[in-house]
Amino acid sequence: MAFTKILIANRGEIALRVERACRELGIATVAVYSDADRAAPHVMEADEAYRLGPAPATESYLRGDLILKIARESGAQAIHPGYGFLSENADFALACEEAGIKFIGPTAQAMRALGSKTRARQAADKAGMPRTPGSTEALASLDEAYEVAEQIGYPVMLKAAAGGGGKGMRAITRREELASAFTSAQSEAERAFGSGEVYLEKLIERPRHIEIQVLADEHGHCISLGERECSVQRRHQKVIEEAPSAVVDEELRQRMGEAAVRLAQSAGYTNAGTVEFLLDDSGSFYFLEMNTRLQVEHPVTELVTGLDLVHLQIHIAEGEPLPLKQEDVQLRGHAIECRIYAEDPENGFFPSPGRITRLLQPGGPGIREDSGIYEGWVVPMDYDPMLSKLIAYAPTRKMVVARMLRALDEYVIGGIRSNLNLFRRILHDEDFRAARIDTGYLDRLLQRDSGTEGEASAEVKDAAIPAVLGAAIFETLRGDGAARTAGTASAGGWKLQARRGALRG
Amino acid sequence: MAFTKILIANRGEIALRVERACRELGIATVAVYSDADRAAPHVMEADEAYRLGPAPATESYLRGDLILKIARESGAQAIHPGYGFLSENADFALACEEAGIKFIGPTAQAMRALGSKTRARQAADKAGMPRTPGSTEALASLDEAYEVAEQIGYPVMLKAAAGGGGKGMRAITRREELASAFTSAQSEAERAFGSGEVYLEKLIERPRHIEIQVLADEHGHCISLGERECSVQRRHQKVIEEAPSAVVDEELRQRMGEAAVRLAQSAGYTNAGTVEFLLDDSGSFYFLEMNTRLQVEHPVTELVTGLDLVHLQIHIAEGEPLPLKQEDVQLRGHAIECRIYAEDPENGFFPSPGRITRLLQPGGPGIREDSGIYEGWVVPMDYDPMLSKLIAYAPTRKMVVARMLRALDEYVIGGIRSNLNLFRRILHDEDFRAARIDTGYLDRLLQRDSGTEGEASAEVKDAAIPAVLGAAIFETLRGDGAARTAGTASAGGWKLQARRGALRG
Amino acid sequence: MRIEIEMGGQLRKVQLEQAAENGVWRASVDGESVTAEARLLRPGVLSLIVDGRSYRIVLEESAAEEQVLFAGTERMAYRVEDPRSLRSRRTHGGGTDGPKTLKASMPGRVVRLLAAKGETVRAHQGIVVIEAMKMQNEVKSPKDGRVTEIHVGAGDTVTAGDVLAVIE
Amino acid sequence: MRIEIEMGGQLRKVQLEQAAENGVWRASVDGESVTAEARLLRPGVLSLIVDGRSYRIVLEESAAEEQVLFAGTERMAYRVEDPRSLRSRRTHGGGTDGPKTLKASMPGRVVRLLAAKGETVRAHQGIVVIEAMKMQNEVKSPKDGRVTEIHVGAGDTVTAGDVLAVIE
Repeated sequence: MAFTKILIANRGEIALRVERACRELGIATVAVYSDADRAAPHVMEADEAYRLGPAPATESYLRGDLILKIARESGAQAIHPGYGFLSENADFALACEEAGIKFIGPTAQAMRALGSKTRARQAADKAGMPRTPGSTEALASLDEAYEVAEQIGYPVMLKAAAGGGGKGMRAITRREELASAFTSAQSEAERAFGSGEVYLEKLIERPRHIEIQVLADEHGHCISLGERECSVQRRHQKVIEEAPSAVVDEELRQRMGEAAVRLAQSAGYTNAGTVEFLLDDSGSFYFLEMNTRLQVEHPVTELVTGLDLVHLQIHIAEGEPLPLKQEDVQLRGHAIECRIYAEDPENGFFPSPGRITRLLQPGGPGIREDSGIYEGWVVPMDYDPMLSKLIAYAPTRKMVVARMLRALDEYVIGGIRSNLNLFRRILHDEDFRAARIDTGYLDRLLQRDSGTEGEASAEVKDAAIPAVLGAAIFETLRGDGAARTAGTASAGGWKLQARRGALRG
Repeated sequence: MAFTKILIANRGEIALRVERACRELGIATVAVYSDADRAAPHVMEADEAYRLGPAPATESYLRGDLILKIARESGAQAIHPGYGFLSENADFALACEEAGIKFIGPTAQAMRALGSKTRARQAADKAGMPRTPGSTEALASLDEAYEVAEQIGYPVMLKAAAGGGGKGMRAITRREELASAFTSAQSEAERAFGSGEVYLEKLIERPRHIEIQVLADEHGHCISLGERECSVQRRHQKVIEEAPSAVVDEELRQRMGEAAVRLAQSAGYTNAGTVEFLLDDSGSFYFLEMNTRLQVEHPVTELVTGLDLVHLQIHIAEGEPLPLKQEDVQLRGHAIECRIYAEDPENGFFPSPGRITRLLQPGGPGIREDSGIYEGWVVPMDYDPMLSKLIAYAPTRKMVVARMLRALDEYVIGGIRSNLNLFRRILHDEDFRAARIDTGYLDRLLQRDSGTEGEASAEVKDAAIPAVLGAAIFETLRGDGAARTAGTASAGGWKLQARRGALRG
Repeated sequence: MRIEIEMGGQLRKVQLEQAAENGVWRASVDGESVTAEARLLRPGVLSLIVDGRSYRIVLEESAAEEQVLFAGTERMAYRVEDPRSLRSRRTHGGGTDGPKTLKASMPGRVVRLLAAKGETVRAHQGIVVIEAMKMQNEVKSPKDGRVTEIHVGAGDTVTAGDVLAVIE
Repeated sequence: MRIEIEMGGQLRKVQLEQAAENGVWRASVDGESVTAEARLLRPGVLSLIVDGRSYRIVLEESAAEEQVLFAGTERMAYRVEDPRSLRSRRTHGGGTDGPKTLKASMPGRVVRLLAAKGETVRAHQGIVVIEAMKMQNEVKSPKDGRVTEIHVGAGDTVTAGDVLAVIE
């Protein structure tokens, strides 16, 4: 069935990104919003927009019941969940099915089979796919934990089956640490996810995080679209992603891709999904988990494959067969993504909500921005601090790093703090440039650099005189209010006009 | 020699685009500007900037002597001429050579050999490349013109050898028209180019304009990067360009590419260049002329090849060999470019310089903008009315047209008139969508549509109530100045603040 | 507040009132009741929701009597007839009788004059040639008459709205 | 015009004068003469050319005493010490003696209080926990002392700069 109207059950850049895809496909869009988001771009750019409730997600974007009601009343045939919020909620997917509204993603059944980490590990075994050694079911007791740990050997990792974002996760290097870690991980998981189920796996040292994008239609076809390298993480949160990985060759890509496709097919998976792996020094890869939705970092795959994943998601949900075969997937060039956050890296990564008083965005060759902000937008304190995704494409890794740095130099966000400078630091770092990265890389860089922050760079000294002059000129203009209003034609008397005229020429 | 500093002898979007490339390559940039361009983006984004003179191009961007002086004094090793202005001026290229400053383009000699249309036609013959039947030298007399015309058969085309932009060009369908056309074309060419040299060629009916991008290094290697379809023209000026052409298959692409490479090599051509062809109904192609510079429409080639032409231009000028061979060139997907002009299509395409009071620019997947404007920029009356180039990429032609329409819907330019709506009209036209286009297509569309302009579209009627409401709300807010200043935090008293607070929530 | 707005050749009577809630306006347009939810995102950019439908209304800044806005992608000129508005008190254009001023429709440079002071001219006859962006445009007489004043000479720079000549 | 600007820990004396030409400023910074060519492209965005070098100076809008600008990509905080400026007349922070106010450094919701009114606290001890964007942050005491005032309670929404408590 071809959709004529889709409801987007999300906010921010991803809501806008899905709206753009719908518009390109001639499909009308329905936006939903909380009180904090009435002035958000995804509301204005949609064809229809309906209020959900107050700012907290539990009263708005997590209200599946309200969202389904709006979908029904507005006549939307499908719901795109984006990422986060309800995107991996099997109950919501099921409620959509029952309401006769297509959930753009896998079935509730496939989501359940792959959403729990322990069940996904069982599925991996069935699909004959390498995973980290360890348990595939919840640990029944501390004794069982000791037993498994001895079997696979320390160091080990305790993880919550329902986990995400590093919660309920503990690295254990020696037997003595296991008992207390077991108790605390269980209770943390219970609090965070409503399930205290934890399991043990072998800790892979200095692994890379490599993930495979898969697409499966409802006719049994499934393909992989190459890998993404997501090793640059802070506290298990991805910061920079790229495609392809500098260490994955064609042969490894094929093996990982085949494993990912096997897993997806074994669970009857449909639509877009991502199979995450750890890759160790020796080039062995281990299944980590599956994300049963579109990922934040999907654009890097789009740039190297030339495909549009959201278009494909919609076509698949409409019941269309995949328009391409595995051998039609061509990878070309290199892409990189920076997740721009409202946070202050120089101050413990404190979040920094508030009004964006100044915004200069980059453009030009090889630059894509998936943004959910504008000058004047008040970044709400209620959600994830992601402002925008800056994505660059170039023929080689070296050139895409240079291009991203160029774009970062053009970027200014004023009024709130952002992590723009963090990206500059990483992209200038020799280890990053040589692709010597693993999931611990960024934490090491941050620790190393914290010692050298006192030194002013040559660039700062260079800019000192113009900066002081600029401040003095702004101050002079501020006296008559011109600094703030000189760009509009409406303000003030002739004296002010004359002064501004001189400035603007 | 690796350059460390490059002067960009141009303005607008192309100056900014070259600066971005330099920054990506770690090369410092020197901008030059006229008095009309002091506040232009290319000035602020450069590392150094120097004034050339008053607004008229003859006193600024065409002052080769001044530009060379600035290059020498600032220590630039090379000059990138962009397009237009001095880019095809062989005397300037020679002056650069003599001053020991590298001109990023072909040698003066190659430029002379291919810059004159008659000499280029001779070169085409030498390279064994099809061209339109007709003379290859200036017509010495009207008698000779009659003779050539009889030989090739009417209709014929009179053209200025030094021509461009449709000047000195006459289509002649019958013998009786030749005499007066000959005299007027000669004098027009004399006035426009300082040379009255004209020649005759067979008029190709309803041709497509297809051009081949070539790149040649200084070591004898030359490759072609596929074609661009530029048939959507108004008065011989390109309006929309795309790559690939819907009617060029792999075999034809290869034949045209080989012909273009042969021509370039026969003249010892180096750097980027474009060989223009006419393609007739039967699939035969004829050499038209060669543009010895980077073209406005180069981005569509960049998007389908994944390459960066300005990077490659700079590498070639540095003496590097081409980093890829013909067989490495992979075309993928479809790209389209709209040239956004400050002109009023509803009013005879009158130019529309002035202040841009409002600017909303599109973004997101598959959208690139090479822009030279910002909100508040005063578009000078002294130059070409091009504001920006909007370029879209997608897997198929159908999808890239939909994507461009989506981006055009996001675009708002206020304060001056633009041709944004013209693109919407073209991209919705059935003939364009079916790729039934030739160089006369747009003029026919404009004539056809002028009859139906009175009808209001359904969309307008839809928007009437919200538009009236919006006007009323703006007017209410205007009373206290809030409509203009509500985005800044500085304005006015508490009463105004309260009202605005209500609006902004 | 009552406002009359002329848009697309129609005069619409609008009654507008801000409700207690944030950004909600109760309005009637030609007697039809409408509730609109409005947010000014930044100066001149309004997000409007009417009956669940979302609109982007963008005001083009102008000091002129005729305002322009974009409703979505539609460019619409309008004139406010609010009696309280200063702007509407200015005299409107008037008929075809009486003296008519010839105004520049865009900034540019005067290239040449096609008629001299005192000359009799016909409607649509070119009077002044202005050049901008490499294009020349003729400003034409709005009516049959006589050129009584000429305010510019060749080489002068003009901006949009400048009076070039008067035809009586 | 004379202005004193504190930037990067240095106090710079600036003498500034607009020359007759468009946008040209003659200045001296700590006695060194500089000629700058400036254009305000739009509010808060300044294109500055000094000795042929081109700079983009972007002012972050703020009502606070400390201003922030970006010179290229460098974020720089500064304070204007111009005696004519109203803002500098406000009392500055002062030393470590006397009462100290504890301010919210960002908008958020108060999750809980870690000290009660009257309690003795140590420097760097957490006093109030604020949550924003799924992260919790402790606002810490600037000195050893006693909590004499508490202005917020759990569940309250605060904005940056709000006084949370006073430590004496």
